[in-house]
Order: sequence, then structure tokens, then C-alpha cells
Amino acid sequence: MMLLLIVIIPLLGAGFFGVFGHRQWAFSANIAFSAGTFLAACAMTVRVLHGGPILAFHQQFFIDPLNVFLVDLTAFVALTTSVFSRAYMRIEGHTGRLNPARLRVYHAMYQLFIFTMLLALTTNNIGVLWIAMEGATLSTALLVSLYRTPASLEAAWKYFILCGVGIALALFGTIMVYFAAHGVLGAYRALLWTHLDGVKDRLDPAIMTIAFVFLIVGYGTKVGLVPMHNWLPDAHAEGPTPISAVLSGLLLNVALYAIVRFKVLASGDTGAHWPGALMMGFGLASVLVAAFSLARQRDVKRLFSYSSIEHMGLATFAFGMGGPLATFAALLHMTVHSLTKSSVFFTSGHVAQKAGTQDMDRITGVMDRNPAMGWTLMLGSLAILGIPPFGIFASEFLILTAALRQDPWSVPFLILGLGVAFAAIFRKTQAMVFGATEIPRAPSPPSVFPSVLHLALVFGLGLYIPHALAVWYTEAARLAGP
Amino acid sequence: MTLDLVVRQALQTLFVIAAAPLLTGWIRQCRAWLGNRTGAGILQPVRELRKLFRKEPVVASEASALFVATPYILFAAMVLAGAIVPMVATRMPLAAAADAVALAGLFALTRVFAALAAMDLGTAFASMGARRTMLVGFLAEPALLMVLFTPALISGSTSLIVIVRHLAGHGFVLYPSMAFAAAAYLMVTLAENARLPVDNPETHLELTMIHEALNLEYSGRYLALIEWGAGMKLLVYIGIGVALFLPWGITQSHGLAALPGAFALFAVKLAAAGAGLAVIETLLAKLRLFRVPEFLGTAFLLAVLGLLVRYLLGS
Amino acid sequence: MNVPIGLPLGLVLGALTLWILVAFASLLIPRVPRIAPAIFPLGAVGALLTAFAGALALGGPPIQMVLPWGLPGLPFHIRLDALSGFFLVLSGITTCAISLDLAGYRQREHYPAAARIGLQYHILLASVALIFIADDAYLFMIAWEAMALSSYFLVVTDHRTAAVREAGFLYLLIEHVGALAILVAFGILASRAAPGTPLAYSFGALHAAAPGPMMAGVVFVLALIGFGAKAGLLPLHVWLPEAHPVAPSPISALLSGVLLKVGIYGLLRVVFTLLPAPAPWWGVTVLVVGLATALFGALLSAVQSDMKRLLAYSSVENIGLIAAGIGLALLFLAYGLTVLAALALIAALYHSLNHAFFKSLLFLGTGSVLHATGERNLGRLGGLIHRMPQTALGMLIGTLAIAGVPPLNGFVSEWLMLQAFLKATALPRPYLAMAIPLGAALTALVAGLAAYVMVKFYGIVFLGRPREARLASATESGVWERAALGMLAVFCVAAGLLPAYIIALIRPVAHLLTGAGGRTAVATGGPAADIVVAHAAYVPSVLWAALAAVGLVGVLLVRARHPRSMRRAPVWNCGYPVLTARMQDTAEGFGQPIRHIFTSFLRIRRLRPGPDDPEPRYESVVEDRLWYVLYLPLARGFQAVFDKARLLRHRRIAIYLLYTLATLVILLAFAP
Amino acid sequence: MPSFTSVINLFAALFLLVAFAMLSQRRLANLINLYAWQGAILSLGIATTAYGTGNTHLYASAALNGILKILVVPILLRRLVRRLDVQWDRESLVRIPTTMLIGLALVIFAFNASLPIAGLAHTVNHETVGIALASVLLSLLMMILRTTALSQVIGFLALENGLIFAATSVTYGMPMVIEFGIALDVIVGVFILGVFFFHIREQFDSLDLNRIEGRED
Repeated sequence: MMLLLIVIIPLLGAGFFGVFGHRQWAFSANIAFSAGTFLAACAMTVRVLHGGPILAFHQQFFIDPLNVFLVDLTAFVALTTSVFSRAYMRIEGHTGRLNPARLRVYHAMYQLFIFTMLLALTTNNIGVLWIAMEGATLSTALLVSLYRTPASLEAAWKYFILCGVGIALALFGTIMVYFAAHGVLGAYRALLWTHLDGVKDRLDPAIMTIAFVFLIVGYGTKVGLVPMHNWLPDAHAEGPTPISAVLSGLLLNVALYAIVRFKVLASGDTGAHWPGALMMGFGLASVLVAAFSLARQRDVKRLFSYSSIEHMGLATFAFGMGGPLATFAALLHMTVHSLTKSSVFFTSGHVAQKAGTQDMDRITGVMDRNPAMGWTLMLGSLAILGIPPFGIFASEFLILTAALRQDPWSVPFLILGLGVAFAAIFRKTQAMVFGATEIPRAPSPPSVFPSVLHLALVFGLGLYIPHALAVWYTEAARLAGP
Repeated sequence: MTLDLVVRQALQTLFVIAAAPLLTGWIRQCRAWLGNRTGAGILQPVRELRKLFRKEPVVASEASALFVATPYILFAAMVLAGAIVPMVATRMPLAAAADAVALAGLFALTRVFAALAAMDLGTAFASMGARRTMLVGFLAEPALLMVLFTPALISGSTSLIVIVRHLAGHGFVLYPSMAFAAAAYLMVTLAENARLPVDNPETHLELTMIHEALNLEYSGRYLALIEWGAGMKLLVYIGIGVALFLPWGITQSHGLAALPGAFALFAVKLAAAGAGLAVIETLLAKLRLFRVPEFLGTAFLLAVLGLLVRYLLGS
Repeated sequence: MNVPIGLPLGLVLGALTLWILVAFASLLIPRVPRIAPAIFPLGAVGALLTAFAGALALGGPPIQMVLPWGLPGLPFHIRLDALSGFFLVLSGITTCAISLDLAGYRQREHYPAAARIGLQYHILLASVALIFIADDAYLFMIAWEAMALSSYFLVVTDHRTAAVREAGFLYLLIEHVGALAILVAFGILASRAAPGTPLAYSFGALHAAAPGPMMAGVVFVLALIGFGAKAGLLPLHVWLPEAHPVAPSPISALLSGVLLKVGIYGLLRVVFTLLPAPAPWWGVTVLVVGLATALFGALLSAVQSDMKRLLAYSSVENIGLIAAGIGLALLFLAYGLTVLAALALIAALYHSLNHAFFKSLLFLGTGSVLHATGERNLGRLGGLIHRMPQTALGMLIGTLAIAGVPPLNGFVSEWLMLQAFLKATALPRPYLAMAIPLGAALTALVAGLAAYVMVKFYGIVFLGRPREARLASATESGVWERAALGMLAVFCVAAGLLPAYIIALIRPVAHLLTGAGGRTAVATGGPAADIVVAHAAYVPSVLWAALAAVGLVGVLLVRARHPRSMRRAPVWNCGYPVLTARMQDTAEGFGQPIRHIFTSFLRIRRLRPGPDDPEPRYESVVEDRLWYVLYLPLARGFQAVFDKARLLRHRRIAIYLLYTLATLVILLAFAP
Repeated sequence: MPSFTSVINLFAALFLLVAFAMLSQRRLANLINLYAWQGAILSLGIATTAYGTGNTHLYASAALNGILKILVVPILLRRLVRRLDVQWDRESLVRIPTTMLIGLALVIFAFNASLPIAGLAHTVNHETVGIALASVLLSLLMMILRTTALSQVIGFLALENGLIFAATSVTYGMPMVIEFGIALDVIVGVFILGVFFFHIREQFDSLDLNRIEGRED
């Protein structure tokens, strides 16, 4: 039942806001629903930690260490984002950039989006997984175009078409998996991951090859892997900031989660090598292309969305390497990245809102204007750049270690990517945070709290990973990394 | 035992202090003779010093303590140098307390102080002189060190005493490397002591002078101390040259018996060196200032060449 | 020394906690101004604690400890051995003086950012101490980057001017590139460890990894790049002359005095204690790079007109000398001449200590001058010895020390360095044995240049006439600043007069790193505290006692014979009546001979006055050739790649769909 | 039973043919008709499979697809065309014959790519997989080559048709819940697209992609 709550609460929320989403108190209600989801997630986590994996509803739902921590992460970031969006979207509403009708759409779609992601994470049925991913695309398409500006519409259009095509290809891949499996498992169970996992060594490799190609291209589009990444910067830059935060922090993770699940199947018991190699290739390409695209960005949210591409590439690369250490690192990287990146998006969104522009050349002196915001932006971008003692350094440290052990050839590329990314992003951040400004000191915004909270968590993870969490990651790594 | 150490030390030091003006006078006299002039006699510098000491010194009102202290520092440093170099005997406490590198350091100390004191008043000529002194210095110092290294490599130590013992001990051996070193050393000596062709000790033409420019503002006893120090510097340089290239006759015995002979021999060496210096100065014309770096560069290269030859021939 | 075994480590940890507390306490300064005067003195106390702990550790056995934090399977290891101890002493004493100066500095400039400086400065101190005691790569990297960041924030204290930001960015960028290199170096070592241990990052495990010569070479090169970037070795020195001038002076002192030494520490730690026995080419590389750096730094510092740039380049020079010593030590070690290696290492470490003292001294003094006059350009200073006599005295000592003039400490390390070079004849390879004397020659040349530079520096700033009218209003600096200067000056003199005791401090380190047994080539001690290398003695105490005696006797005699005192009068100046400050030699003028001699090494921009200029000023700016040879082309290359990467962005969705289709087709075509 | 497999193959061939026709067709009305035809073929194919294999839920699936793709979506699209009065697709950069050649190449490629599956063609011959793959790629190609938003969407829907076809003919249909899910997604998608079109229209007063994709980033 707990499990059901997780998906039901946001669904109810979506319906609820479909009616009341335009009211003043909707902002707070949004927090309430997200909090409910988060509590349900925590309760379920406790159960999993004690009772072990759960199968529910004719095995349609499935919770194991691999997805439970993603569920928690999703619920948590959804909660903090709702706290942030309360402050942020209020201002948007008051400044009249959004009318009540659109606020209604916003809230409804926000909850729907959370629902689809949680569904995608918790389902055991790869078909439902696909439907959920498609649903996530559809629900966010309208959010991206929320401002109805030409730019936002173009972004939404790109987003819809590219991700739609990607998702469609993923469906073809799913069908192929089913095709490979239903001879073995029979029509009903051939879509249930648990069963597929059981017989993965008996699935026909030829079909699984084609299937995995389609799946990685399809879901990879949503992860933002190069060269299918071009929807990502626009969608992040044009949508409202809370959406950018959840897109970067959560949706990418979920899509990557899907790929990892299928990698487990495709590489089979024998641990066929090429799916991993494929992921490593995509990962490296993403890291390099994203790093080299960073330097020329002028829009602050665009800048950080490219950095999301880079980090997702890093995680994909690590998953591709496989092995307990690399997979552990990749999971850790997913966690810290989504925390840090959402925090960075919060802050930069605020900065842009205050400055009235997302053009970085016209934003200066944040430190003078508002020290709290200046420090969060500075430390956040340093954290995203993998400066210790923030958690991303820990994960990158582990990834490099694994790479040096397993695939030393890749290390120069990784280092190059990291170095270039540092130069590009830090130059911009420094120009924004420091420098003189005419705008008078503003009181620190109420919602600096979520970003600070995230940064604090990431900071802690860099210095000390709690035992429970470590065990949990190791467990998940065992599942995900053959 | 220790007493005779102290005696030797004291005697040599006093000898250096006393002989410095005479050496200057002797060189001037020789130059006069070579120039078909009668000259003022060897004692002329002594008279000058006495006169200067009597005069009341005039010090610029902007002068700082550094300006006043410098002459004493220069003088004392030169006395110390005179005490360190084994000119007549090797068994001396101070000679054992410092080696060739320390000696070079001592010269650097005097140079730096002289230059700083010259810059103190902020007159155009003095600061120009300071610049030129430092220019000569930073080129001459490494050359000097390189010269000292050649015998140091031969004897395996930078201690002048060890060098003297080693070179004198092996009888009259010709080290080709030492030839290079000697040539380089001569050039360094000329440059460091403001002799021709680098600087003309007689001149007072402001634009060309180096050493004199430093002393423009000094008078009375301060000028006297500086001039005396300069004289001792020249003597010490000759003394080092003797220790390195003509170490024979420097007593290494314990007793004091050998001292008079050693002193006499050293005096002869000094006189010869002074005369030679006079000849060189008469023959050479002054270089343009821009040529000075090339001159010292040559000295430096010669010294390095000496080192390499030392390695190549092992001798 | 029979002290409780854990005491030194305990002291260091105590100092760390104290610093952290002070750091966060200083956040309260705006609210509770009362606490402000206590902040920096407390920091100084912490610094003294670390210095004391380091001194204890030098005598005692190494102490280890494992903290419960860190990555799973990789807790934090800390360890305090002789090497850490020595550097703790170095940084402790220096930072103590700097803290004292800051105590006054904060009172002087009523910084709005007093709180910020207090916070970051103490975090910086803590991270530096942590680097010295870190015993695993992860903790080391954390401390390392913490140091980089906090120092960066201190450098950009005055972040409203663009130049400061640019310098800060360059600093942190090079810093970070270096950090990546170090990270990979550690990673390679760890990847060579036993397969069972995925995270073999404790220094013990890294040492046990014992990679083959090939891999060891790679690690060595990476370490040299990483730590060289920190220390400012060629060609990664470019951040120094940019960052030092823009930083507040005490921070410049910290950068030059301590942080550069952290780079040296890292190099020693990795190359000597983590890697297996060195190959000869390592030593040659370090030696050559070091000498090149030294010469380059000396030349460029000779032609600077900005006080702090001049000092920054002279730091480059000194680091080069230190590196040369280390290279020599490696070379000796590679051929098994541990005793000589110990000698070279002692010379290098001695010079590190000296440089920490006198360079911090000079930067602090520069800070006082800067505050008193608001002027950094040598061409606008002069005659300050009359306005700020005590500062001038302290600076004189610093100047003589860095000029390598006896009886001060700079000369001692130079002496040891030259002795080490002379011992190179012991090398079995003739071509090496022949090449090394050239090294000695270069060292001597560099020392001479250093003297030239410092005479220029001191003479133009403190002597002569004030070149600007407003200098007349300059006043002596505060008590705290003078206390800091005095402290460092005393240490310079002490290290110059009592080398035996300093060497006694360093010897355990030399033994630890070279494995030379009880004896080293340099004998010390004796009643006169002399140091002897191969019969060549240097006994400063005796020598300078004698010098003082002679000087005194001279004075007394002269006074006794001619009691009349001097007469004060206007400057004679060859009888030329008018004398203005503009007749003096300028900084450019003083540098002219160097520019003239080494013109091919330098890139000079001359700004000549126009013919009808009422106040003609000749100015010549000398630029770093490496910018134009190396960095600008590199930057241009990256720009080009950025533009290429931009071509991937296209306006049409169709193109993106085409990417997808193409990817699909290619993958299907090549899938197994 | 070979007879019904051959029937399926026949439908498959027709399916591919229609895909080609859509690739060449530039008049939007005809394009929509073709799409309807494709839907018809699809549902017939599903029905045949249902008859042949006798698992009844496929009939439902056939009906669902029929309603959706012969009636609902075409009607919606026609209304859109009328409301936005766009009749013709703009001349694309690539000429029709070239387009056909590329398409042909893709088909051949798809067949080869699906060859390995022939190994275990226990249920069905691999041509069907190949054809499904081919039609997917063809629709993708169409989306690339078309220059108005509407025709791009039709391409997208065709792509989705190809997927359903693959699902049913290759694997005798996915479980019902999936079928419904997919169908739901299609409907929602079309609706959202409709909304989009009006936004786009009011912003750019055109559906011309070149106008929409105006800005550099």
C-alpha cells in the first residue's frame, strides 16, 4: 500500500490542481502534496531496508535498492523544488509573467510530472516504464512553453519532437525485448523486469542487440546524450526555473535509470561487453562535446544545462565501465549531481529573476547585491565543477579511479573535459558573482533555503558517506553493474 | 700553540692594513715611471690619508645613518678579508673560519653597501655609479666564483687553506685549467678594483667613472676609510691570486720562524704584481661602458672553460 | 626529546580546531565588533602551536592516526613525520608573523571585508596545515583544493576591479589544472596497487604500489606539473606575477612565503616518499627546469617597475633555486650517493626556510609602504628611510638576506647550494659531471642578479629623494606591522648567524627522504656552531664577531684621534646648484643594463615621451615572453575548438533528427 | 499456418508502400488520407493476426487502432488543416526522387539489419521485422525532410503506426494494458500538438519551421 501511495498522492495532486491550481494557496498545497509523497517514500524506504525488495500488484510494481534511493531522491528534490517554486512562481505571478490559468497548468503538470517519474521508477513492467517516460515528456512539454514566448515555444517544439521520436524508438526497443522474451517467458511475464532479469542469459543476443541500440538511442535522447542532446539546453533555458531544476535533477536520472535496467538485460549473465562499451562511448562524447560547448554560452540556465549533459555523460560512462566501484561511483554521481544541479538552478534562477535577464554578460555583482545568493551561486558552481570537499568530487574521484584501473585510455579525455568545463563555467560564474553593481542590496530571498540545504547535503556527502547509504549504494551497484 | 696562531693572524692583518696604501703608491709610481714622469713617491697615499683624517668631514644634510655607517663597514670588511686570505701563512684561525665562497660573499657585502650608500643622497652621478658598480658586480661575482672553483675541484675543497696546501704540496705542477682560471682572475681583478680597462682610477670625468662616482659625496675621514678600504681590496685580490696561482712560500709550519721569510716573499710578489698591473694599465685604453659586460662575460666563459678543461683533462 | 608520543599531532589538531573556530567567529565581526581585535592574534597563537608541534615532530618518531570520516573503504589518514614537521615549522613561524601584520592591517584599512578575510585566511591556514599532515590522497586533495579556493578568495578580496578578477581566475585555473594532474598521479599509483584493494589511497599503500619505471616516470611528470604549477616553476609561473600584486600585501606574503613551499612539500612528498628510487632523468629534468626558472625569474624581476611584481618574479627565481637543489638531490640519489643527496636536499630546504622568512618580510614591508604612500610603482617612491626608519631597517635586513649577502641567511643556503654543486664531480656519468658546473655558474649568476635587483628595490624605494610630493606625508606603520617585521628580521639574522641549529632541524628530514644514514656531507656543531663541507668551513659567528670588533675598533680609533664631529651641509653634487628628485635614477634606468645585456630574452614595450612633453616620463614595460610563445596560442587553439563545437548547434530541428537517424543507422550497422 | 502469415506479409508490403507514398506526398490533405489508409492497413493486419493466432484481445486492439487512426486522428488533423488553412507543404530542399532513393537505401539497410533475427524466426518470418524497422526509419526520414510543423507531426504519427505494426505482427501484440497506454499517449499527444499549433500560430502566424526556428542560441 505504501508503494501505491507514492504514485497515488501526486496523481491526486494533479487532478486537484487541475481544478484549484490557480488559487493563492495552491503554492502551499503544492508543498503539501510533495511532502506527502516524500513521507510515503521515506516510509517505504524503511520497509525496504528491513523487509528487502518488494513486489506488488501481480508483480507490476517492484522496489529494490537500485530504484528505492532514486525514488527517495526524486521525492526529496520534488519537495525542495516545490518549496522553492512557492517563492519563485509567486513573484512570477505578481509580475504578471504568468496568469492564473497558466499557474493552474503549472501546478497540475508539476504533480503529473512527479507522478510519471515515480511510476517509471517503481514499475516492474518495461511497457509501463515506457508509457511513464512518454507521459513525462507530454506533461513537461506544456511546462516548457509556459511563458508562450517565441523562444519557449521553439524550445517546447524541439523538446516534443526530439523526445517524442526518441521515446518512439525506445518503444521499438521495448517491443524487441518483448519479442525476444515472450518465446521464453510467455506473453504475460515477458514484460516484467524481474522475470526478464531471471532469464537474461537465455534471451536471443541478436535481438537484444537491436533492442538495446534502439533503447539507448531512445532513452538516451531523454538523458541528453550527445548527439541526441540538442533539445536539452533550450528546454532548460526557456521553461520556468523549478522545471529546469526537476528536468535536470530528476528526469535525466530516471531516463538513465531506464537505460541501466536494460543494460543489465542486454549484457546478460555472460556480461557481454558491447552494451557497456556503447554507454562509455556515448558518455565520453557527451562529456567532451558538452565541455567544449560551455565556453560560448551567454544564457546562464543554458550554461548549466550543458553542464548537466556533461555530468550525465560522466555517469553514463561510469555505468558503462561496470564493476562494483564504477557503478557505485555512478550512483553517487547521480545523487550528488541532482542535488547540486537543482540547487544551482534555484540560485541562478533567482539571480536571473532579480536581474531581469538570463544573459550572463548583463549580470554582475551578485555578491554585493546579496551575499547569501552570491555565496550559494559561487559555492554551487564550484561544487558542480567537482571541487572538493563537495560530493561531486568524491564521485568523480571514484570514477577516475575506476577508469584508471579498467580503461586508462579514457582518462585523458575525462581530464580534458573536466578541465575545460572548469575554465568555462568558473569564468562565467566569477564574472556574475563578483564585480561592482548599481543595483542596491536586496534582502536575501526566502527560498535560498533549499539551495543551501542541498549544498549542505552535498558537502556532507563529500566528507562522510553514512554507513547505511554506503551499504545501500553497494547493494544497488551489485544489481546494476554486472 | 694557539698563541702563535693569534700572532700570525694579527701580523698578517696588520701587514695588510699597513701595506695597502703603499701598494697603491707603488702602482702609481710605476705608472708615472712608465709614463716618463717622476711621480709623487710611494708614500703619497699615506700622506693623503693623513690629510683626509685631519679634515673635518662634510656630510649632506639629507644623508641617512646608512650613509655614515658604510665607510666603516667597507673598511672593516676589507680588514676581515685581509685576515681570511692565507697570504703568508695557512695556520690562522680566521682563515680556517671562512672559505673562498665566503670571501666572495664578503666582497658582495661591500659592493651592496657601497651602492646603497651612493643611492642615499639621490644625486644623478652617484646613483649612476651605483648602477654601474652593481652591473660590474653581478657579472664579476660569478666569474670570481668560477675561478675559485677550478682550484677547489683540483684540491677537492673550497677552503683556501686546503687549496694552498694541495697546490703548494704537489710541487711545481702546471695545471692547464689553472691557466684559464688565471686569465679570468686577472680580468675579474681589474674589473672589481676599478682599474683600466674597466674604470680609470685617476679620472674624475663624471660620465665615465664607476668607483669614484660612489664617493663623490664623501669627505674627510669617511673618504679616507673608503680609499684605504679600496687599497686593501686590491691587496686582498692580489693575495688571493698569489694563494691560488703562486702558493709557494706560504708557510704551513707551526712555529713563527718561517714568518719573516714568508712576509718578505709575499712583499716581493706584491711588488711584482703591482708593477705588472701598472704595465697593463699603461698599455690598455679604457673600454666603453657597453663593452664592460662583454669583457666580464669573457672572463666568466674563460673560468667555466677552465672548469671544463679540468674535467676533460682531469688536471 | 621525551614528550608524550601523541603531543605534536594533538597540538596540530588543536591549532586546526582553533583556526576553524576563529574563522567562523570572524563571521560575527559585523555584529560584535568587540571581538575583532582578538581574531588575528588568536590565529597567530595557532600558528605558533603548529610551529612548536613541528619542532617536536622533527625530534620524535612519526605519529599516525585514522579519522572515522572519508569515503567508505577510505577513511582519512593523518601522519606527522619529519618532513611534515619541518614544513609545519616553516609555515608556523611565517604565518605567525603574517597574522600579527594582519592584526594591524585590519585596523588600518577599515575593510568592509574584515570578516571575509578573517574567515578565509584562517580556513587557508587550516587547510595548509592539513596538507602537511594528510596521509592519504583523498584528504590531501580535499585540503589542497580548500587551500586553492580560500587563497583564491583572498586574492580577489578587492573583486570590484576587473584586473583583480582576471588575475584571480588565472590563478585558480592553473591551480586546478595542476590539481587534476596531481589527482591523476595519485590515481595511477593507486591503480597499480593490489587488485583486492580498489581504494588503495593511503600514502602507505601508494608507496607499496611500487609501479614500474615507465609508470613511475609518468607519475613523476604529472607530479612535477601539478606541484610545479603551485610552486611557480616554468612555464606554469605566469599566475605569480599576476596574483601577487593584486592581493592584499599580507596575503601576497602568505602566497610567496608559505603557499609556494606547499608546492615544494608536495613534490618532495610524492617524489621522495611515494615513488620508488628515482631514475637519473628525473633529477636532470628538475635541475634544468629549476635553473631555467631561476634565471628567468631573476631577469624579469630585474626589469620590473612595480614593487610587488618585482618581488613576485624574485619568488619565481628563488623557487627555481630550490627546485635546482631538489633536482641535484634526485640526481645524487639516482646514483646511490645518498650522503651528497642529503647535502643538496639540506641546501634546498634551508633555502625554502630562508625564502619563507625574507620574502614574507619584504612583502609585509611593501604592504606598509603601500599603505603609507598608496603607491606601488617604484618610479613614484623614494627617500622613505627618513619617513619610516624602522620599516626601512627591517627591509634592509630582508634586502641583504635575499641578496645572498653574508652574514644573513640567504648566503648560507647559497653557500650550501654551491658546495652541493661542487660535489657533482662524484657523479659517475662524465657528461653530467661536466654539465653540473654550468649549473653552479648559473646559480652564481642568479645570485649576482638577485643582489642587483634588491639594491635597485631598496635603493629606489627607501633611499634617495622622494619622487612625489605627497611622499613627504608618509608615516611609520603601526605597532603590529613593525612587530611582524621585527620578528621575521630576527629569524633572518638568526638563521644567518647560527646555521648549525637550522641544519640540525633539517637533518632528520634529509635522512627521512634520502635514507642517508647517521651522517651527511655537511658536518655541523662545534663550539662556534660552524658548518663544514669537505674541510671548507663557514663559521659565521666567529667571522662576524671579528667584523664587528674591527669595525668598532676602527670607529673608536678614528673618534679618538680626530674628535671633531662632522659638519652638515647641502648636497655637493659636483657643485651643480639645483637638485631635483627627477634627476635620480629611475627603476627603468636601473634596469637598463639588464635589458641591454639580455635583450634577446625579453619582450620590451617602450613608451617614449613626445618632443613637447612638459613632464617627460620614459617608461618601458617588459612582458613575459612565455605569454606570447605559449599561452596565447594555447588560448587561441581552445577558442577555435569552442567555435567548432558551436557548429553542432544548428537552427533546424530536422538536422537534430538527422543526428538521431544517423546514430541509429551507424549503431545498427556496426552492432555485433 | 502459412496462409495467414502470407496475408500478414501482404499487409506488411502495403504498409511499406503507404509509407513510401507519404514520403513523396506534399499536399497535406492527401497526406492525412494516406495516414488514414495506413491506419486501416494496420488495424486489418492486427485483426488478421488475431484471427490467425486466436488470442482475442488483439481484436480489441484492432478496433482501438481502427477507431483511433481511421477516424479520430485524421478528423482532428483535417480540422487543424482547415482552421490553420495550410494546404501545401513547402518545397523541401531534397527533391522527391532523391528522397525516394534515400528511402530505398534505408529499406535495404533495415532488411539487412533485421537479418540476424531470421535465425529464430519461430513465429514469423523476419521480413515483417524488417518492414516494421523500414517503415520506422522512413517515417523518421519524412520528419527530417518536411518543412511544416503539421507534416512533421504526421510523420511522427506514422512512425508510431510503424511501431504498433511491429508490436502486433512481430510479437502477436503486446499485453492489452500497454496497447491502451500507447493509444492514450497518442491521443494526448495529438491534443497537446493541437494546442501547440495555436500557440505557435499566434506567435509566428505560420507553421513554417524556418520561421519558428528563428533564433541562434
